[in-house]
Amino acid sequence: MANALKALTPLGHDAPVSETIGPVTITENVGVALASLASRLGREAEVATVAQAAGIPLPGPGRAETASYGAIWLGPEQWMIEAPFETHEDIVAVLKPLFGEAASITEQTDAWVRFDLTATDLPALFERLCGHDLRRNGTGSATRTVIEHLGCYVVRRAENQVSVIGPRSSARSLHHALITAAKSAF
Amino acid sequence: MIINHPLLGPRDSQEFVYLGDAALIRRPDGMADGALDKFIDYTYLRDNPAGQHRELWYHEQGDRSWLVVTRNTVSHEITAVELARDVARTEGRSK
Amino acid sequence: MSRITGGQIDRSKTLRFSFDGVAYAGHPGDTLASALLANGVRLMGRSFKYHRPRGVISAGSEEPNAIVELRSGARQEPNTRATVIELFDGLQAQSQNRWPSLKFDALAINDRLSPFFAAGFYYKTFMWPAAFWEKLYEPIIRRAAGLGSLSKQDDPDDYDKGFLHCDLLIIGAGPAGLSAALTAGRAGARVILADEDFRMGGRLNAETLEVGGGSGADWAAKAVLELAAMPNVRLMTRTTVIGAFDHGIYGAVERVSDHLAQPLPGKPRQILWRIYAARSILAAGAIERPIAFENNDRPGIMLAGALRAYANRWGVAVGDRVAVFTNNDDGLRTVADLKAKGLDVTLIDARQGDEVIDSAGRLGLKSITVRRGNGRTETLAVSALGVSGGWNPNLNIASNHRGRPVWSESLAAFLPPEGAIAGLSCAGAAAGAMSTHGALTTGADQAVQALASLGLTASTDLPQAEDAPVNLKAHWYVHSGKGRAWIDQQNDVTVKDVKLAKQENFVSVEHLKRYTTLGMATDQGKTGNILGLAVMAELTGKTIPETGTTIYRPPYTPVAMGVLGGRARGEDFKPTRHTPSHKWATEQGAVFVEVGYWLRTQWLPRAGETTWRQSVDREVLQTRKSVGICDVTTLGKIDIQGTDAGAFLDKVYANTFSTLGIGKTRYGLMLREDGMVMDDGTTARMGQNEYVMTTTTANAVPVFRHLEYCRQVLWPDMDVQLISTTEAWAQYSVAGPNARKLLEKLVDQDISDAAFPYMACGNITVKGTRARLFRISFSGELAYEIAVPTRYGDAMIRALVEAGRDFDAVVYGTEALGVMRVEKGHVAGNELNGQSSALNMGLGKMVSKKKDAIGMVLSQREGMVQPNGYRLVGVKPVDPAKALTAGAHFLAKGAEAVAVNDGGWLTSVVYSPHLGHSIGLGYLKGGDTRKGERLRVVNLLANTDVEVEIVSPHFFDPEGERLRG
Amino acid sequence: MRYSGFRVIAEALTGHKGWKPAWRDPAPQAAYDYIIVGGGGHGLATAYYLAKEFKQARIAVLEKGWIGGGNVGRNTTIVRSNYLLDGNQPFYEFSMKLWEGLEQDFNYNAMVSQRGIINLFHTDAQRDAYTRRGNAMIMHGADAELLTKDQVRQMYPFLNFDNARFPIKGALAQRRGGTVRHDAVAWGYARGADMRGVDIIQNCEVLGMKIENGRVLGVETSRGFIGAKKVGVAVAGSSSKVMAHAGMRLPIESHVLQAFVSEGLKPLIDGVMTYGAGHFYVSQSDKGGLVFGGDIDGYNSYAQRGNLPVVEDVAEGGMSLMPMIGRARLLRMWGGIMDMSMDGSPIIDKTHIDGLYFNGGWCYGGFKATPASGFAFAHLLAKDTPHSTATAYRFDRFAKGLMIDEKGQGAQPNLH
Repeated sequence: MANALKALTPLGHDAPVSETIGPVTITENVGVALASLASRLGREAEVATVAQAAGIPLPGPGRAETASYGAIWLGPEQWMIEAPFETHEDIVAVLKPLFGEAASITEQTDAWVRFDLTATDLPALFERLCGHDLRRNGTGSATRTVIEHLGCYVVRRAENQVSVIGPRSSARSLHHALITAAKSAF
Repeated sequence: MIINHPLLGPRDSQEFVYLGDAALIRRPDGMADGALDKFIDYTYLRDNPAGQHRELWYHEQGDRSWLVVTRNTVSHEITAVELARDVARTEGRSK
Repeated sequence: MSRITGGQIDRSKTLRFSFDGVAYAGHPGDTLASALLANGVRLMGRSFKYHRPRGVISAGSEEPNAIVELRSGARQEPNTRATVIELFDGLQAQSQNRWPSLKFDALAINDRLSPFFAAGFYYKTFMWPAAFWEKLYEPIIRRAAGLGSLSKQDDPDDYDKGFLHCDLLIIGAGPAGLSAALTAGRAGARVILADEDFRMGGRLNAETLEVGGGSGADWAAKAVLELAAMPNVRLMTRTTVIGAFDHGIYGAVERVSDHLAQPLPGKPRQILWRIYAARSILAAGAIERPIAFENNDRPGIMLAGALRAYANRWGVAVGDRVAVFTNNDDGLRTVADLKAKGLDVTLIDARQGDEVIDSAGRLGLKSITVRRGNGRTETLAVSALGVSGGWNPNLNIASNHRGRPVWSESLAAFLPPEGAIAGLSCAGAAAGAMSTHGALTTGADQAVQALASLGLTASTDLPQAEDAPVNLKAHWYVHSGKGRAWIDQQNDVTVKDVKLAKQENFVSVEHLKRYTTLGMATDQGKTGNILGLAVMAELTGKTIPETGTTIYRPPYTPVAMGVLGGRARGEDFKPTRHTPSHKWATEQGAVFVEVGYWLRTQWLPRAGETTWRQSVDREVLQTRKSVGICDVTTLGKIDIQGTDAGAFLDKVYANTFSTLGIGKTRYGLMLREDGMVMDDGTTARMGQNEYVMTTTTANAVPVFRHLEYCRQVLWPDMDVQLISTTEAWAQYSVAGPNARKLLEKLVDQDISDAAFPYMACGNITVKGTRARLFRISFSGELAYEIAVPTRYGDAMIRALVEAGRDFDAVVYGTEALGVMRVEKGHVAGNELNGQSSALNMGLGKMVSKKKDAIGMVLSQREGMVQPNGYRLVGVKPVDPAKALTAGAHFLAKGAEAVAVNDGGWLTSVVYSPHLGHSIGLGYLKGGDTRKGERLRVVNLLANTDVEVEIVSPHFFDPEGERLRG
Repeated sequence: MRYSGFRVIAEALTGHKGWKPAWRDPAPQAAYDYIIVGGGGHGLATAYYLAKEFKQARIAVLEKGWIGGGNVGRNTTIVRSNYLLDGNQPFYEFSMKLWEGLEQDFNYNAMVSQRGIINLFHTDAQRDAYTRRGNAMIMHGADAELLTKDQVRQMYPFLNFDNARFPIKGALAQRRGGTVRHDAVAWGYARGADMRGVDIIQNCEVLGMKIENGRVLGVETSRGFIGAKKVGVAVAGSSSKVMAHAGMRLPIESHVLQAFVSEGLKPLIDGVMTYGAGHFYVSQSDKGGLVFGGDIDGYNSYAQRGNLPVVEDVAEGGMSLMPMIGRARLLRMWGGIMDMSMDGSPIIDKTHIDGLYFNGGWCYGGFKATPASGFAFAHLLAKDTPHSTATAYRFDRFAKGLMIDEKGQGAQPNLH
C-alpha cells in the first residue's frame, strides 16, 4: 500500500548482495519467510496430521525437507517453517488458522540472515568454518553450529548448495567470515 | 570433548554450556515446611565426586536441549547422555 | 666444501640466504641447518645460562641448540629451530642470546663463573639487603634472561582454524605411518596422514636401508604417490599434531606458508586444525639420545643418527674426519654410511669399554679424548662426533592424558602406555619396534585392528625389509674427570646439577625438573630428560622406572600464539551486532558504544555541539519537553506460548503474572535461586496463551537459557514453548509529552489514552506494515515502544524522525537513556550487579511469598533481610556545582576513610539537565531510613570528597503523572 | 643452615659439598599434636606458621605425592590484593604484607617481585566498578590507582590501541601487585617448617579419618594410622574427596584451570596485566617466558589437563590485546584442579567434628593467598578462633545468606 515502509537487506542494502570468490558464490537471500512451529504438549499427533495435510514437512533431528513448505528441525517438537516471502510475508497469519491451539507459532523471518553458498567443493570451504562435517552430511542435512562465535544453521540444500542461516544483527560479521574463508580455502 | 547427543549424535562440547550436578533436577518445594534448609543444601552443597558424575549440559549452539551427561571426572569418559526432560520426568518432576 | 654426493636436494636450483648477515647458498630440500653445515658453519647459537657456543645436535624438531631468530621486522620469529626451517630464497636468520656477536659473546663470562651458578643458586641469595632484589639483582637477571626477541610489532600474517574428520588419524609418515596409511587407505577408510616434515618418509629419507628390494626413500615416495591418488586419504605434510585431547580430538598445526618468504594474498601463514578421529595411530618414530661426557656440547658433536641423516638425506659431511661414540648397533650404521661416502670414521664402542671422556675446540670441535677399554687414553683430531646412547620411542602424545610410560629393559627406554588414550594405538619405533620390518608390520597391524574396531576389514601386503636387532648396552654418562657433562644442553643442566639436587633432597623427578630446570627448555627435554632420570636413579640406587617417568603435555612442539588465536583478533575478535537504525545513525554522525556485542548509538552530536554533554543534555531536555526516539531493539525478546505460559511466568518471576490481562504489560523481577536479582523487564500478554518477555540487553542469552532450564529440567510437564525474537523486531521507544501525537501520524489504529492506556500492548499497523505497540516507559514520560519487522527498521527510524519534525523530536542514545532512567530511579546494569537482592533495590515488596517462585525462599535468609543492609537511595550534591563520581563511597561527616566507616557506594551517576546538577543512585547501608541525611561521597582515586544529601531515587515526577498523561 | 650470598660463594669454591637437604624425609611418628593434610603451599605455610608464630610442636604435613605438586606448582604466579568485598580485602592485603617480608622471614629467595598489576577496562560500567573497587582497596589499607588510556599506552605501547573490537579505556592499577616464583614458595615454607621440627611426609595419602563421639582421633594413611589431636585439611582440588572421609559434603566443585607458558623471550612485559574484554592475563617470568592464563574449562574435573576450546579462547584474548605476540610460541600448557566454591570465596573454619578443621574453596585465588591462608589457618588451629582477617570465611555463610560473591555470579562455581 502507499507509503509502505521500505525494506533493507540484513547487510544494509536495498537489494541482496552476491559475491563470487573462485569457485564459491555467496548470495544473500531475502526471499524466504520463516516461522517457528512448536507442538503444544500432548498435541504432537494432531500437529503432524495438520502439517501433512498442509504440505508442511516435519523432518527429524538434524534434517531439513521441502514439500509445499520447507522445514528445518530446530529441536524436539520444534521446526522452522520456510515459505516464499512474496506470498507469505505474514506467515504466522497463514499458519495459525491451520494449527489453532495445537501449536505455538512465532514469526522468525527477520530474526535471521540467510546466505546461500554454491561451490563444487563445499566441504573444503566449510572445514574452515565449522565442525559440521559436510563430507558425511549430504543433501537434506541441517544443523545448528558455531561459525566464528556465531550460532548458525547450516542447511545442505543440494550437493553444491548450502544455506547458512545466522543472526541477522551479525550479518556483516558472518558475511565477512564466509568471504574470508572462501579466499583462504580456494 | 564430544557429547553424544541422544538426538543429534556426536557434537563438540564447545556447542554446549555447562551447569553442574544433575541433582539440581530435584528442586525442593518452596512452600513446604523446612523449605529453607532444603534449599540451602540443594543450592550450595555438592557431592563433587572423583569418578562418575551426572551433570547438566545445555546445547545452546544446537537444539537447545538440556542434557544429563554421565561423565567420569577423572578420565572425562562419557558413558551416558540423556535428555534432561526425560530424566526429570522419571525422577517425578511434572508441573 | 662439505657437500658430498647424493641426498634429496635439488642441486639444479640455488637458494640464497643469510645467517648473521653473511650470505650463503643452499638448495631446495635443504633445511637451514643442513645448508649451514654444507657451508661449513657449525656454530649456530649460544646456550641459555652459560652462553656456551653451540651447533646442531639433531636433524629434527627435538633440536635444543641450533635455535635462531628467523626473518626480520614484524615477521621476526625468535627461537626457531634451524633443523626444521625449510630453506627458501632470501631467507634471513640471526643468532640470538649473544652480545656483541655469536663468536664473541660477553656473557660467556658466565661459563667461567659457572661454579657460582649451580642449580638453584638464586633461591639462596639476593635476599640482602631486602630492597636490592627488585632494584638491582632482578633487573639484571631479567635483562640477561630470555632467548630470542619479538619485534613488538603486530603480527602481519593471518591464521586460520579448521575442522577435520576421519576414521583413522595417523601421526607420522615414516615406514610405520605409511604402512598403516596404505593398509587403511586401500581398505577405503577415511584416513588423515600427518607429518611435521615437508617430505614424507621419516627415517627412510635419512637411511640407506632397503625396502622391497629398492631404496627405502624410493619406496616411501611410491607409497606417497599411491596414497595421494586415494580420495579417501588426506596427506598433510608440514603438519604437526600438537596434542591429544578428550574423545578423539587432536590439535594439529599446518604450516601453510612458512616455507615461503611470506604468505600468498588471502592465504594464512598457518592453520590450526581440530581433528576429530574415531581412531588414531601414533607412528612418530623414535628420538635418539646422547651419552653425557665432559664438554659434550661443542659444535660438531651431534647425535649419530643426525650425522648420518645429514650425509644421506642432505648430502652434507659435517666433517671429513669423524668419530662415532655408540652403545648400540645403530651407531654402526653411521660408521658404515659415512665410510661409504668416503669419510674417515673412527668407532668408539661403549660396549667394548671404549669411551669419549673429553673434547676440545672453543667454537667448534677440534679433538676428542678417548679412553679405551684397556685404560689407554688417546686424543683424536676430529671435526665431527656422532653420539648414540640409543633411541627413545617418541611416545610424547601417547602420554598427553597422563598415562604412565612403561620401561623396556631391552631398549633401556620407556614405551608408550597401553590404552592411556582411548582410540589411540602406537606403531613402529614409537611402540618400540626399531627395525624397518618392525615398523612396516606394526603399522599395518595397528591399522587392521583400528579398522576392525570400526567394523571395517583390511588386509596387509608388506614389502621385505631389514629386521636387525638393537643390541644396546645402557650407558648414560661417562664417569670421568671433574668437568661438566651436559644433560639438558639449552638450559645448561649438567650431571653435577643433578648430583646437587640429590644432595639437597630434590629427588622426586618433578622436584629435579623444577629445581634444575631440566627439560624446561624449548625442546622440553626430548633428548635430555632420560639422562637426568638415569643419573638420579644411579645416585638413589633405584631403577629408572622407580625414580620416575617423564610424561609430556601438549603441545608436541611450541605453537605460534597467532594460530591458536586464528581470525579472532582486532575488529574480528568477536562478532559485531548492528541495530536496525545503525545505517541511519551512521549517516547522522552518531557516536557508537559497545554494549556486549552490540554497537548502540551513545549520542547524536548536532552541528555546533563541542562536548558530549551538550548533545546528551539536549537529547534529555527535548525528550522531556516534547518527544524523543531511541532504538531499544537490543533488549532481549522472548516469545512464550502454551497453555501453562502464565503459570510458568509465576515460577520464574518473583511477582505474579497469571493475573495479567490480555493486552496488558507488567514489569517483572526475576531472581536467581540464591535470591539475588537476575534480571528485570516487562512482559506483555499478547493473547490467551501468548506472552512476550523482554530482558535486559546484557542478560538476553542467560535468561533464555534459564527459561529453557526451568521448562525442561524443573517443570518438564508444563505446556510452554519458547523462542527468541530479539532480532526479528526493530523496536523503538518514543517518549515525551508529544509521543502519542507523533505516533498517531504513523499508526493506523486509535491509540488514544482511552483506547490504548498506560501499560497496554497490542498488534497494530504502521502505514499498513505489521507492527506491535507497547505503552511502557523507562524515561518516566508518556512513552511507547513500537516494533516493526527488522527489515523495516531503517525505514521506521526515518519515518519516526520525519513524523517528529513538527515536534522538534530528537533521537537519543544510551547516555540520555541513562540520564532519564536515573532521574526516575530505575535500576540498570550498575545496580543489577548480581550481588543485590530485590530488597537492596527497594523492590522487596515485589517478591510474592504466596507462590513458589525461583529465589523466593533463599531471598528470606537472615543475612539478606538485615535492616542495616544496603538499600537503593538517591543522592544529590549539597553544592549543585559539585560533580559526583560513580564508584565513590559513602562516609559520614568527619569519618576517616577506612573500611569500618564505609557506608556503601554510588552505583550510577549522571548530570541531570532537568535539575541542573549531578545526581546519583547508590547502595547505602540502611538507606531506606536515611532520607534527608547529609553524608560525603569520597573518591580516593581522584581525591574528591563531596557533601551530599540522601534523597528518594525518584528525582523526577515521583508520582508518575507524566507517563499516564 | 642459613642461605646467603656468602654461603653460595663459599660453597662454589669448595665444590658445593656443604649443602644440606632442604628438608628431611622422616618416617611418620605414631601420633602428632597437629596433622596438616596436604603438602601444597597452604599446608606447608600452615605448618610453618604453627611452628614459628604460634610456637606449636609435634606437627606433621602429610602429602600424598611430592610437596608443592598441587596448585602451588602449577599457577600463573600472580600476587595482588585488589579485592572488592569486606570479607576478602583485609585478608588478601594481609597476605600481600606477608609476601613483602617473606624472603627475609623464611630465608629463601622466592623472588617476590612487585612489578605491578593492571586490570584493563573497556566500558564505563567497568570503570565505575573499578572505581568502587579501588576505593574499597584503599580503605582497607591497600594501594590502588585509576590509570587513563594514555598512561596505559605509555606502559605498554604495543597493546592494540588502533582497531580493537573493545577499545582500552583505562585500567585499575595496584603497584604492589606482582609475581612470585611459585615452586620456591613451597620449598621455602617446607625448609622453614622442617628447620623448626615439622615432619614433612611425602607419598603419604590420607585414606580415612578416625572419628569417635564427634571427635577426630587421627587419619588412616597409605603409611598406616597416624594419631592427632587436631587435623587441618588444606588440599585444594581434593577437598571434597578428603572431607568425604569425615562424611562431609562441601559447597565446592573441583574444576580444571589451564595455564600456559611461552618460549623464553627477551623482556617485553614488565608487570602483570589482565584483559577486561576477554579471558587473558599475562606476566613475564624472570627466565623470559610469558606466563598466561584465562578462564577455567568449566566442567567438573579431577584430571590435571584441559581441552582446546579454552586454549583457543585464551589465545584469542591474547592476540586481541597484544597482536605482537602472534609469533611468540606457546611452549607448555598444564592444568590445575581448582576448589571452586559456591560464592567464589574461600573457607577457613572449624567443622562440626571436634579437632577437624578445613581450609579450601580457593577457586583460582589460592596462590596469592598462600601466606595469609597458612597464617590464618595456623591461628585457627592453635587458638580455635579465626584470625581477624579471616572471620568471614565460615561454612555457615551460605545458610545465613552472607555470601562473599566478588563476581556476583551466584551459586554456580564455574562462573566464579
